[in-house]
This record gives sequence, structure tokens and C-alpha cells, in this order.
Amino acid sequence: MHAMLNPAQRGFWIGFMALGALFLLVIPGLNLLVPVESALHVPNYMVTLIGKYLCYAILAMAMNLVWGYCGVLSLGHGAFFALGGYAMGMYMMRAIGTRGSYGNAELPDFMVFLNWKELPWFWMGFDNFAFALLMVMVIPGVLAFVFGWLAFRSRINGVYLSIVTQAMTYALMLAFFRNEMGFGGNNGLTDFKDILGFDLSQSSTKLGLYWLTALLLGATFLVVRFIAASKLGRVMMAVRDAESRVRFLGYSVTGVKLFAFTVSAVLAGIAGALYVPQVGIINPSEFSPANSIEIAIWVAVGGRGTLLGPVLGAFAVNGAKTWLTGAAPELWLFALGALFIIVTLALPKGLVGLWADLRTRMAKENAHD
Amino acid sequence: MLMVENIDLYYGASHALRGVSLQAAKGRVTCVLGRNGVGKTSLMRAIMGQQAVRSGVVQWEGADITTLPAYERARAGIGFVPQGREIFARLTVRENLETGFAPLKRAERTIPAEIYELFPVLADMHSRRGGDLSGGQQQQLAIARALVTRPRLLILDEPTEGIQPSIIKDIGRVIRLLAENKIKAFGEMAIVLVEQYFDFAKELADDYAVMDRGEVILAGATAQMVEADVRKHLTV
Amino acid sequence: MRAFHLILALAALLLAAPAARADDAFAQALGALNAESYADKIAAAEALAALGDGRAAQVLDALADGRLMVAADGAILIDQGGSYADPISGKIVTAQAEAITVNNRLRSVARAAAGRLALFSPDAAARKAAVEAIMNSPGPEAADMVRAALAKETDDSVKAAMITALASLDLTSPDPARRLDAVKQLADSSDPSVRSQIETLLQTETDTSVRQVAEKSLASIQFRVTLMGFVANLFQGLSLGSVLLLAAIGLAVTFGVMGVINMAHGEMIMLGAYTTFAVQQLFRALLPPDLVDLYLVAAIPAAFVVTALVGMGLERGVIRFLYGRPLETMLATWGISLVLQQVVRQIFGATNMEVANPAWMTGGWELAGGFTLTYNRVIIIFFCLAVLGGLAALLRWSSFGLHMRAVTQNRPMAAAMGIPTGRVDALTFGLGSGIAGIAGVALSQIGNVSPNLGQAYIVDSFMVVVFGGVGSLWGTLVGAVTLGVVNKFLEPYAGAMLGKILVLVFIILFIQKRPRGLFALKGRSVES
Amino acid sequence: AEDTIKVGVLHSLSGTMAISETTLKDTVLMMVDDINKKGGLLGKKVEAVVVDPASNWPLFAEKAQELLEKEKVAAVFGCWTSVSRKSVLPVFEKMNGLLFYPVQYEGEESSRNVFYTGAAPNQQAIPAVDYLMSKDGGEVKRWVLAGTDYVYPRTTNKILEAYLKSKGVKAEDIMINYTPFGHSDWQTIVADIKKFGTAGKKTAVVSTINGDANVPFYKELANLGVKADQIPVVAFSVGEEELAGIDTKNLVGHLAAWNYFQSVKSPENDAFIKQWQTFIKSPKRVTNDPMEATYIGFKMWTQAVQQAGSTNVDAVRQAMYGQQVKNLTGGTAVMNTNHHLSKPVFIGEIQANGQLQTVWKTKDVIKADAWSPYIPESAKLTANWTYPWVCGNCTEPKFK
Amino acid sequence: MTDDMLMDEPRGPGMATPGSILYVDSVTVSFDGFRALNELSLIIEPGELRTIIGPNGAGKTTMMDVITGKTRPDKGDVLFDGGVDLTRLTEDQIANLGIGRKFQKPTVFEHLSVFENLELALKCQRDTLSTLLFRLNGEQRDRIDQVLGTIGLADKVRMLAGALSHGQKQWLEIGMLLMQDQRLLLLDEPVAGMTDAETEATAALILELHKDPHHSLVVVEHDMEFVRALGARVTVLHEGSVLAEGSLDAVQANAKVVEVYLGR
Ligand SMILES: Nc1ncnc2c1ncn2[C@@H]1O[C@H](COP(=O)(O)OP(=O)(O)OP(=O)(O)O)[C@@H](O)[C@H]1O
Ligand SMILES: Nc1ncnc2c1ncn2[C@@H]1O[C@H](COP(=O)(O)OP(=O)(O)OP(=O)(O)O)[C@@H](O)[C@H]1O
Ligand SMILES: NC(N)=O
Ligand SMILES: [Mg+2]
Ligand SMILES: [Mg+2]
Repeated sequence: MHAMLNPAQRGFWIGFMALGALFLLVIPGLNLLVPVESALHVPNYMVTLIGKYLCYAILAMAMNLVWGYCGVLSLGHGAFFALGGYAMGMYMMRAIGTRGSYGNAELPDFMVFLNWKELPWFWMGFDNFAFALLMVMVIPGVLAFVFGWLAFRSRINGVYLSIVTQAMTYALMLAFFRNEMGFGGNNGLTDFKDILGFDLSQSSTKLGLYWLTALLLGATFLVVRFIAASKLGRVMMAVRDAESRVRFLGYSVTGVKLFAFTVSAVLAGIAGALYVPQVGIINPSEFSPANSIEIAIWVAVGGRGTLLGPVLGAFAVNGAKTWLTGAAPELWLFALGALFIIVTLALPKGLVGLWADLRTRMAKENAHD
Repeated sequence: MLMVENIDLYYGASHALRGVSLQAAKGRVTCVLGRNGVGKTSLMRAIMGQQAVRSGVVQWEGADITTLPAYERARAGIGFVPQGREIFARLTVRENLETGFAPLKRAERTIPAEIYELFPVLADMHSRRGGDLSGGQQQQLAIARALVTRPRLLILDEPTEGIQPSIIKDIGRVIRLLAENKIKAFGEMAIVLVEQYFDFAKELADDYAVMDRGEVILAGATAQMVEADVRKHLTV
Repeated sequence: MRAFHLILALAALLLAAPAARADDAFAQALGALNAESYADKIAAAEALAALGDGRAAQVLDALADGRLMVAADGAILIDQGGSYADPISGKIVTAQAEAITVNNRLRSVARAAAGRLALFSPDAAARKAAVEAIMNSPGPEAADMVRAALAKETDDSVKAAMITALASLDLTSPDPARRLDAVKQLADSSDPSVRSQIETLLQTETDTSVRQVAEKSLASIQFRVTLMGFVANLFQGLSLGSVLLLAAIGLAVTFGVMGVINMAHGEMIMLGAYTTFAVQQLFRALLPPDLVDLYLVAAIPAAFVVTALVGMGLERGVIRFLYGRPLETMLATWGISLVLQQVVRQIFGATNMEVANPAWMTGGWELAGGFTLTYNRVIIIFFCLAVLGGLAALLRWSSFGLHMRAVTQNRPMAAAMGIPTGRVDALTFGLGSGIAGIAGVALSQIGNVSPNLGQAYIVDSFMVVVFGGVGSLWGTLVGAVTLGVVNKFLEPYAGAMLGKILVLVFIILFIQKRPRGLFALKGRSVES
Repeated sequence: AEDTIKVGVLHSLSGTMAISETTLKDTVLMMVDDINKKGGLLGKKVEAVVVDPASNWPLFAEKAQELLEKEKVAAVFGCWTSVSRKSVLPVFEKMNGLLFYPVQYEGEESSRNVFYTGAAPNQQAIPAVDYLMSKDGGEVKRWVLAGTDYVYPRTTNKILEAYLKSKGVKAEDIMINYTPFGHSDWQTIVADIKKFGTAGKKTAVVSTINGDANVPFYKELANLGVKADQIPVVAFSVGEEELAGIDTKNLVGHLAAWNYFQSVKSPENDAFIKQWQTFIKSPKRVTNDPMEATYIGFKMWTQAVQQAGSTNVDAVRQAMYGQQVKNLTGGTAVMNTNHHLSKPVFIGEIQANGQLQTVWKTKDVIKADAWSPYIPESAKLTANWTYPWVCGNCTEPKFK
Repeated sequence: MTDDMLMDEPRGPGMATPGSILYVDSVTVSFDGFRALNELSLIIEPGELRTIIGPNGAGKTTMMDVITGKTRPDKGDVLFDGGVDLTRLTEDQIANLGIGRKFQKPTVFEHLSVFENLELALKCQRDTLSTLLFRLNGEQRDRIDQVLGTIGLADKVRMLAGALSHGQKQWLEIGMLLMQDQRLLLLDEPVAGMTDAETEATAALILELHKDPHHSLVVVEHDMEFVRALGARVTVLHEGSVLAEGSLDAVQANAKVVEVYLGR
């Protein structure tokens, strides 16, 4: 097997392993083993923060699969993320049991004080972790499949598709806002206590979640890589270029897009499910159109249609946000806005493009020597 | 008089034109020949200003226009029929023609009747969108549109592609007449013609240039042309 | 009986009672208005009204409007917009004065009392208003008063109002004959309050003939009220549509024509609204109060120029480097929108700015059936049609419009035709931005002016343009109006929240049928 | 550094909530400035650490954690919406931090890590309804409960509904309407309200409409001619700051209920207004209720720190109970063991100049109910945190 | 009705040979009232090579659009291989039946390399799952190399197709058609923009394809020398219907054809 790897592939695996080691071993190690006073210590909040970014990175990779490779700019991807999050939130809500304010074993607090008498049918089964886990993937997946089937079959594409997906997430946002829907309205789901019996306020639980997220990011990476490197990946790029021409070659554009869209939605759902226990709340603002636009922006900043770009973009934009909202709370929007403008003007291929440019430049210089 | 001197043109790292020179005089048809991908279109785009050259000079009517933007060149009297037609798809046929008014003075902003004589189909399809036309109709529209600007230098990049035989013959006749300044609506004109169809080119051209791999290999007056030499460069 | 006294007093007044005696009583009642408690003030207002002094009306009006002042020396004065008048002598005086505090109860008592006095005013409009004021808080003597006034009334429309008023007062009369008359009288009404009065009557009515007639009258009122409800829905829909349209027109240029996914469009609207605010402040600072209302007219060109310049700056500085890369443009304009919001926050602060409706845009025509046609909405409907019409003409018939379309369809070829693409691009983007700015002027009249203003409109604007069909102004118009009307017809049944959700679902389903919008271009030209 | 005491300021400076929250950030900065001018706290300077959670709920939690864990602040002043508070709550409880929450809210919460200095429903909504039912208030018989669709209006309206019914109001005389955040087209709803008010019974609107939606709502009221003496609107989320963004000429007489009005005359208030306008460098800036709540919270915290002689959260918490601060409107606010205040209630009418003028006020301060007695499930609960009781949402204190 | 007299072979619905590969009957297509195809009927037999000529705007490209599913006719039948109704199928379904097309304006995937363009065109299972799991085998690789040689782009395999010149794109598209190995090949102006030598090479290529009875070909061209080189039966379209049909010489002698198309 290894003998067959060409140098580029070997480079990929080395990088992949190095990143994996960084996220899975180095950061937790610096958090657990290095004394708090040390400069190398990674504080707990940093672990939570990176855990959150890792979720965003999965989401960005999911987005990149449809947008970067297939040219389908979904401005509603936040919806799949949020749905995955809600599914997980519902499990954790049920897991509170009698520990809620009103001590009701069946009903979450928000239902009690809005006078709900029994659990709505769609909350059934969410006390079972395995069922919830399944729903984390099935709900976004089915929604994406049905929505995508309708849209792609009707050949809605380009901005029309973008706007329709935006309408979808916007409608979901308003629907989840409604208290009658039974998802806690604007406040959403919160006050979680534990997950699978692990106390969420424990650092060890957080670290565990972090670890799991890093692992799943790696898995997502491999899945996306496999798809992108396959012939289907090339068909996807062809669809991005000239959709109608692809049809004349006999490929079903609807099928290709639907595949990418659904896989992407499932990945987004998983990201959402990992995100919610780490941030402790899920509410309808995750469905807001602005959130979905931001996902596209991470991808664009990192480098659309590249493997590593979305991960870089998610880390860069969110890292900048974290840093700037603290360091320059009144001016940070200038900085972030400027970042977006500069990246688009100066780095048309995103941060990854910058790296590639540097490499070719260095290669050239080496050649000259 | 158009004088292209020693221009180099790159697409990124690939060197598409290598020290190309070309001249086209008013009253004459200059024909550029060459196989696929030798750089004919690149040369035309360089003259029109759609593609920047890295070195060399483009002169028109005595002025250096090497760095002039394309629209200024159009205003200096250069008309362009690009390869691939480049019709404004969602403008009507009439509007497509009217874009040719841009470099004209207000008083001159009319569509010469000769255009409709040459391409009667355009009159029938006045209010149809340019993009809805058939390929050949679009090609006719592209030629007509360039003529609306009353150019003093007309660049035609494979103008007969996709046009039916009878109209090709007409186009040939018109090019001749234009070069000889025999059509009233138009003034004296230099014509640069890129053409693959050798017989057609030979019949029309006063001067010729043959390109290969980004260079001009042969050039001169058609009268002195050795057909076999030229044909040699046109076959693979 | 009190009413009878009142009428007597009025009659006495008409007979010109000795002035001095009247002055005394008037001054005394006036002074009592500056009491400590609201209960005492109310008593004083009633007493003042009972005097039947003609001067009382304006005092009570002033009281209700919060313009009745008390000077340092205890004198009661009327604030006439900067100057004070002594209600006793009618003279203008200068003084330091503070407003007499009023609450809603006192206010309505004063207004009803003033209304009763105004029933005999020479001004027909005032009499009509008086009838309404009385009906808003009908005292026990209201019927007698109105009847007395009706006897003297000459103006037909006031008469009609009085008859309706009387009839509805008579509905509660113990005399079945009166009730019957009243119910007949009211059959022609289309006022929902009359409807509920008859409904109330029916709950207790025992007289069968009254019942029968009442039921018939109710049905005919109900029909008209429903009809007016439909008209009202339609108007509200058109009005909402016009707001959506205004918000979207600028986008129809920058996005529809140029293809720039302009996420900063909302911020252009916002800049227009802030320009309106700035112009208003300028007018307030520099011009006499009666000219301040003109600020809105001046704001239109000002907002256009400001936002057009900003738009042109953005086009030259950023967007032009991104043509042919629509998604990058989206990213860059998103960045621009963040920056613009923060710029405004830095300059004006994060809070809402107050933009006042000019007097001629406040209020509305009260039509039948409780339906009010508000001036600001009517004006906005016409304004938005004018803007759209102007833009359509420019695009269709001017050579700039032709160049604009040519450049955006094929930039290199347009240049080869001699069209200065750079200038046209900048002007086009400037035009779209300028129109967004104008929309900001209009939207400042119905909504809030804050740094977030633009965000509220951006999603809707894109929805409208895409629903209508990108590149079709006509589609934008029909799309906006359709969405507005659909929304307003859904809202009464589904509520605002669900109504909005349903509209979005409607858009999603509709696009399935027409994947390129309502007025999609068809044929080959679309693909190329 | 060791010689400063850090306090966190967790208010949105961008995004939708910046409209309201920026002012509170400035208020905290003013208070910090003030205490430093007076020599600081425990001999140290107080340093405000300002962050921008950008109206983004997960970001609130992130920033809260950053403030507590990285900046190690002694207390945090922040949040406006309930959802932002809910999102930071687990962080404060886990890290044992202290949050001072200065906005009126729906109640039904009492965390030992939060001090709630805004009004609970019984300090705002119930008195307002009582007033409207009184003779002076116009003896209202018919009610529109209009709110933005989220938890504060939902809960408030639920409490009010129960309360109104207990006062004999029939179900058909109550209309409840919810609108989305930022709702901008009020034509239908205001027309409906007008229609609802034509039934011959005195009608009033209780508005829990929040934030941005208020401006178009009031503009529509003015244009459709809904006058305060016909159908008064009493609002719980509209104060001086919101009114400053609205032309109030045609809204005179509509009402608001709060624990503070700028127009109330008192030496403390005069000084506060002056201090604020000087600090913000604008003689036109208004003050409002959440600012007073911030003021009271900050003062109480400094007093508690001084009393405890430390910024240790447990010590400060213990010292907070019974802590008193003079209200800006007279009287004294007291921190109760349920982490909520006793405060006076004012009802005011909107004036043409955008101020609210008191038309009614409580004789005494009212003690906040963290758990509402009008919600059956909640009526059983008590909130009380005094050592050695450990109780926030139990039916009776648990003595240990 | 069209000019039946000019037809040198009778045709009509009743005459449909069950074995015909393509059967177009009374197809009408109109755009906003303009009839681009007007009761067009046409039959192609298996293994046949047919050239179609006709004035600009006669409806040649529109006819191909109808056959390949791009345009839905207002009326009329289009049957493939003796019975499959093409008017109800989508473009990809039609392509999978065995119909391939080269467009008038060369359309290739500009952001894919020349190699990838050919690989996508390669004949194989086209459903999404098979595509995901597809691996190029040696035989297929050889086939790609062979086609690369045929179209003269062997030295440009790694180049992005977008960087090709106009004529090179024409060749690439022909290469893609070859890769697909379809039963019915529709070529819309395959030699436009080619030199005389290349035109000859293309003619040879088409004749080579024609040798395999498995292939039926329909070629649209305006280049009469090329048409002559193909030596096939010629159909002349005019205003959306068939004006004449027969050998090139016969057609060229037709006065009407000379008037509307060839010119004097
Ligand atoms: N946009 C581009 N990017 C990179 N290379 C290009 C680009 N356009 C053309 N080329 C290359 O430049 C060379 C010359 O192309 P050009 O279009 O000028 O040829 P041509 O002589 O006009 O050919 P044809 O007869 O096919 O039109 C070709 O080899 C082509 O691959
Ligand atoms: N969407 C459309 N709207 C209006 N007219 C159209 C549309 N599509 C095609 N046409 C017209 O239909 C006619 C047939 O066009 P078609 O492209 O089939 O011609 P063609 O025979 O291929 O011509 P050419 O030899 O020039 O390629 C033309 O007159 C064209 O203008
Ligand atoms: N707590 C509030 N007002 O949201
Ligand atoms: Mg060329
Ligand atoms: Mg054609």
C-alpha cells in the first residue's frame, strides 16, 4: 500500500497525521499535563474554544463539498447544522429529567411553564441516545434530500438556489421561534446537565467532546477527500463549470447535486450535534440567514474547492472574531470587514492559495539557484 | 496605417506571441493565416487592446496605442469582429447594433442602410434578442455591429465561421468594396482578416502573414505569395 | 337635567351676559385647573365646561393637548407654539410657565367637554369632530346634547354624523320604538363599532320586531365591513409591496443588471436613512419651524448623491476587481457592509435616530369600515412607482441604459465597441446605490433609523428580486406586490409569524414551478 | 496586574442588540470611572474589561468564559436578552462567577451566580394593569396583549392573562398577538387593535414588543390615529432611550411602566443625569431604567466588596444580601435573598418631548417575585440563597 | 404542409421503418410565435451518414436541440431506435440511450484539464454511485491516449481546457464525442474554424466512424467541400422544414437551394 503512494500523497498523509497529532494529542496534553502556570499550558476555555472551531471546521468542509466542488452555493447550510444541534439538544433536554426547575420528569421546563400537558410526539424517543444520534443525521439528511430533490429536479440553480435555501433556513428560523412549535422558542434548548451520564460542567467531559470532534473532523476530511478525488468529484467540478453540458454526457446532474447536498447536510448535522453540548445552548438564531452566509465566508476565506481551505477559513475567521471582539470590541468589525475585502482582492484563492503561491515561488527560486 | 512591432504576449507563463510584427495599410486587406492555436486570435486581441502585451509597440495612424484601453482604441477608429461572435445576448438585435454608436458623434448615430442590404435577416429580427439568433445569424450581427462604428481599421477574426455559402460570398464582395472605399457610408479602411479558409483568403488578400507557434513565419504581398510554402504551414 | 341647564347657559351666553360676571367665574374655574390631584382637575374641567363660556373651548383643547400652562405667578396661559396667550383677555403675554400635567382620563374629559362646546361652533369640521369626541366618551346627557345640536345643524355631513351618533345612543334607550328606529337608521353604517353595538343589543333584546330588524341591519353592516376589510387588506398588501419594492429596486440594478451579489445593499438604504436624519437636523437647526417639514423633499436628492458617491467609491475601490467572480463579490460586499455599519455606529452612535414624519405625511383619511388610508403609505406607493418608472425609462431608452446593459453582459466586447466600461460600471453601481439611498429616505418614514436598518431589508430584497426574476424590473414590481399582498391576506388568519413563514414556503414552492423567477427570460439568450 | 480589580462588561456593541446595550456598556464605564476618581475599591483601581458578544448567543458564552477564566474578572455586568443570559448561565455557575443582570425580564429563574437588578413581572406588569383598571387609568375592560414572540412576552402575558382572569376579565376580552423580532409592518395588527377596541368597552394594549419593532409600531399607531385617551398602550420595553428614536408628538399619553423615569425629580437623579451627560459628552442623551439598574447593581457590588473586604465571589455574594442603595427616584433598593431587588414602580405617560411623566407610582418599594405566583407550577417554588440554605428553585428551603 | 414534391423519396408516419435509428415526425417548435421548426420530418437509418445543410436560421441546431432533449417540441414525435420517445426524456437519459452531440459553439469544461474532459466523456456506467467508485483501467487509459492522438492534443493533456484556442476546443469536443462511443452522433458544424488540412482530416475521421455499422451520424455543415468529401446523402433545411433531399449534386442543382442557400 505505502509503496504505491506518490510523493504528493505522502505529503498529504504526513500533514494529515501531523494535524491529527496536534489536535488529538498535543493540545489535550498541554491542557492536562502541563502545569497551569506554565506558558505552554492550554487553558480550559481554550480547549472549549478550539472544540467549537473544530465543529465549525466540519461545517465548513460540508459546505465546501456542495459549494466548492459542486458549485451549489447553499445559503441555508446553517439549517442542517442547527437541526443536528436541536436533535442532540433534545436528547440532552430529556436527560435533565427531574433536575429541571419545575422537577417534571417528562416535560422540559419551557413546556411546563407554557402549560404543556404532555410531550409532543416529535419529542418521543429522544430520551434514547442512539435514536437521537440517528436523528442527528437523518433529519438534516432527509430535509436536504427532499428539498434538494425538489430544487435540483426543477433545475433551480445559481442565485435562485441560493435564495431558496436562504428562504428555507429563514422559514425554519421563524418556525423555531414560535413557542407553539415546542422547541423552546427564542431561548431554544438550554440548561443541559449531562450527556450519556457525563456531567457537562466537568472539564473531562469537555475534553472528551473536544477529542471526539477532532476525530470526526479527521473523518470528515477523509470522506470529502475521497469524494473529491473520485471521478464523481470531477463530475461535480464539471457541473460547477457547465451544468447543462454534463447532462449531454449522460450524467444525472440532479443525482450528483443531490448526493453532494445530502452528504453535506448530514456532515453539517453531525457538526451541529457536536457543537451544542460544547456551547451549552441551541436556539433559532443558528438558523439565521446571516449565519449561513458566514459559513460560505469561512470557505471563501480559506479557499473554495480545496481540501484544507475550509478548515483554515473556519479557524481564521472565528479565531479573528474571538480575538478582536475582546481586543478591540468597538472596532473589530472594521478589522473583520477589512479582512474579507483584502482576502478577496489579494488572495483570490483564499489562504490556501497564498500558501500554494508561496510554494511555487519558492520552488522557482530553488530552481534558479 | 497599423504597425505592430515585435510584440510579446503571455498567458500567465505561456508565451503566446513571440516578437510578432504586422502591418496593415488603408485601402488594403491584410490576411493572417495559420493553424489552430498558433496565436492569430491573440494577435487580434492585442491590437484591439483586450489583452495586454508584455513588450513591443502597437501604432495606429501614427500614434502609439500600446497602452490605450480598448474603448479608446475603438474611439480611435478600430472596429472588431471577434472570434466566437461575442454578441450581447440579452440585448435585442437593434440594441446590439446601437452599441456601435458609442464612439460616434451624436449626428452620426445611424445604422447605415447598407448593413441591412448585406444582412437582410437582421432587419427581420430587429427586436429579437441577440442570444436567440442562430450561430450564423449571430456572426452576421457581429460583423454588422462592427461596421456601425464606421471603423478606419476593421479587424475580422474568422468572420465567415458558421455563415451560409451565399452570404460568405457577399461578405467577400463587401470586404473588397470596403477596402477599396467604394461603399458610401464608410470611409477609407484598413482591413485585417484572420481566415482559415485558404481560397477565400487568397482571393481577398492584398497582403498576407502566416503564423506558426506564436510567430509570423511568412509575410508579404499576396501577389508574391508562394502558395505551397504557405500551405506547408497550414497542415499539421 | 344638567344638560338642560347647560343649554340654558349656552342660550344665556348667546344673549350676551354681563361680561364682568362671566369673567370672574371663568377665571375662578380656570384657576382650579391647576389643582394637585387629577380628580380635582377633572372636576375643574367639568365645571369650566359647565360655565358655557365660549372661551372655555380653547382652554379645554389646550388642556387636552398639554398646552395649558401655569405661570410662576399662578396665571393660567395657553401655549401657542412659543408664545403664551392669556385665555381671559386673549392677549399675548410673556412669562415663565410650566405645563399643567394631564393624564389620559383628564385628557378625554377635557376633549369631550370641549367637544360639547364645539357642537355649536361655526366651523362644520369642528362640529363633526365634536360629535366624534362626544361619542368617544358619551356622558349620560350626550343624547340630549346631540339632539339639541341636530335641530340647529345645517351641514349635511355633520347632520349624518349626528344622526348616526344619536341612533347608536338610542340603541340603549328603554323605549323599544326608539331602539327600532335606531336599528333602522344604522343599517347603512359600515362602522365596526356600530356592528358591535348592535351585537350587544341582540344579546339582551327581547322585542322581536327590534330583533328582526337588528339582525337584518347587522347582516348588511357585516357585509360592508367585510368588504372594507378586503379593501383594507388589499391596500395593506400594496403598501407592504411598495416597501419591499423600494427596498429591492436598487438591488434590481446592482444585482439584477450588474450581477453583483451586493450584500451591502441594505447598508446603502441605511446610509440614505441617515442622510435623511442629517438633513432633518440641518433643517431644524437652520430654518424656521414651519419650513422644517420640507426636509424630506431635500433629503431625496441628498440621499441619492451621498449613497451614489459611496457606491461609486466602492465600485472603483473594490468591486471592479471582482467582475466575473460573483461569489467573491459577495464576500467583499459582506465585508463592506460590516464596515459601513460600524462607521455609522461610530459617527451617530448605536441607538435609533429620530426621524419625524412631516405633518403632511402624518395621519390618514378615515374611510368607512374603520379603514384608514394613511398618508405616508399612499405617498410611498406613488413614490416607489415613480422611482421604478424613472429607472425603467432610463434603462430602456437612454444610451446610458444601453451601455449599462452591454457592459454587464460582456465587458470586453463592450470595451471593444468603444464603451468606457470603467466609467459605466462606476455609474451603474452608483445609480443602484443611489436608488437604495432614496429608498432609505422613504423607509425612514415608516421604520427605525439605526445601524441595523439595512440588515432588516437585505433578505427580503433578494427574495423579491429573485422571485420576480433576476434582470426584470417588471418582475421585481410584480414580485414585490405579490409578496406584499399574499402576506397581508395570510396575516389575519395565520398571524404575523406564521404568515411570514407561509410566504417563504410559497416562494420555495413557486420557484419549483418557475426556476428562474416570475418573469424569467427564456430561450438561448439566457445560457450564453 | 495585582493592583487592579477587573470587572467584565458583557454587552453587545454590534448586531441587533447594540441599539440597547451600548448604553449600558457606557454606564458601567462611567461607574468605573467614578469609583476610580473616588480612590478605587479596596485601595485598588477598578478596570473594566469590555468585550463585544455581538448579539450572538454562543459568543456570549464564549466571552463569558474568557472574562472569567482568562481575564479573571471579579464580576461581570452584562446581558440584555434572556437568551443571552441563559447562554452564559452555565458558564457562571461552573466557574462560580458573578453576573449583574440589569434588565426587566420574565422571572422564573434564580441563580446563585446572578443578581437580577431589573424588574420581575410583578414589579412592572401587574402594577401597570392595576393602574389601567383603576378609575384614573380609564377603567379598562378589554385587553390586547401584544408582544414579540419570545420568552419574556410569553411569560409576562401568561402571568397577565392569569391575573386578568382572576380579576374577572372574560377570555373574549383578551386578544393576544405575537410578532417576530424586528417586525416592521404593523398595518394589519394596529388595524385589528383598533377594531378590537370598538366593542364599546374601554380597551388598552399591553405591549411587550421589544426593540426595533417599536418604532414602526408607534409610527403606525400615530398614523392610524390610535389616541391614548381612546386606546392607551402601556409598554414594558419602551423607555426614554427607545422614545428618543421616535417622534412622540402624536403619541402623547401612551404609557410605560418602569422602576425609573428620567423625569422624576430627585437630587440623586439630577446628579446622575448630569454625570451621564458629561461622561457621554452629549447634553441630549437620556437616561433609562436599565441604566439605573446597572447603577444600582454596580453600587451594591462595590458596597458588598467593601463590606466583605475582598472580591471573592462567595464572600461578596454573602455580603450582597440586604445590601441597600438609594434609588435615583427616591427611596431605597434592597437586594433580597432571592437575588432580586425591592424597587418602586412608576407608570408614566409619554410626553411630546420624549420623556415619560409619572402618572402613578407605588407608595412603597415592591419586592420582586423570582417565581411567579400566577403560574401554578411556579407558585410552588421559592428562591432563597442565604447561607446555609441551598435553594433556588425548590418548594421549600433545604436546611442542611 | 411542406413541399412534398421536392422530396425524392416519399415519407410520412406510415412509412416509418421499424428499424430506423431516428424518426422525426411533424415536429414544430416555436419561440414567441416564430416557428423555428415547422412540421419537420426526417428519418435516419441505422448506420447511415447524413449531412444537413441549410441557411442560417433554418432550424438545424434547433433540430438537434429537440433530439437531445434540450428543447421540448410544441408538437410532433421524435423516436429513437425504432420506438423510444425522446420528447419525454431528459438530456442525460437521452445521452444514456446512445445519442452524442457536438455543439455548434464548442463547449468543454474549462476548469478541467483536457484529460479530465475526455475521462468524463468515457463510455461507462453513469449513475452517481458507480461514478463515485469508478477507477480508470488500463484499457480505458489507452483509449484516452488514442483519442488524444487523433485530435492532436497529446501535448496538452494537462492543460486546462479553458486555455485552448477556439479550434483546439473544437477538436477536444470531437474527442469527447469519440470517447462516448454513441450509436447516434450529432455533429453541429464540426469543421468551423479549421484549416483546410484539418477539415480534410475531420472528414476522414467521420468516414472512419461511418465504417462501423454501429454508428449513425448526422453532420451539419456549411462547408461544401467538406460535405462533398463526406459523399453522403444531403438534406436541405429551410424555414424549419425540409426543402430538398438527395445527393449533393442533385441538391446543388436545385434552383431553390441555390437561391436561399448557395448563392450565385
Ligand atoms: N486564456 C488563455 N489562457 C492561456 N492560454 C491561452 C489562452 N487563450 C489562448 N491560449 C493559448 O494561446 C495559444 C494561441 O491561442 P489563439 O487563440 O491566439 O490561437 P488561434 O491562432 O486564434 O487559434 P484558432 O485558429 O484555433 O482560433 C494557444 O496555444 C492557446 O492554448
Ligand atoms: N429562443 C428563441 N427565441 C426566438 N428565436 C429563436 C430562439 N431560438 C432560436 N430562434 C430562431 O430560430 C431559428 C432557427 O435557429 P437555429 O439555430 O436552429 O438555426 P440553424 O439552422 O442552426 O442556423 P445556423 O446555420 O446559423 O447555425 C433562427 O431564426 C433563430 O433566430
Ligand atoms: N429580558 C428581556 N427584556 O428580554
Ligand atoms: Mg482564433
Ligand atoms: Mg446552428
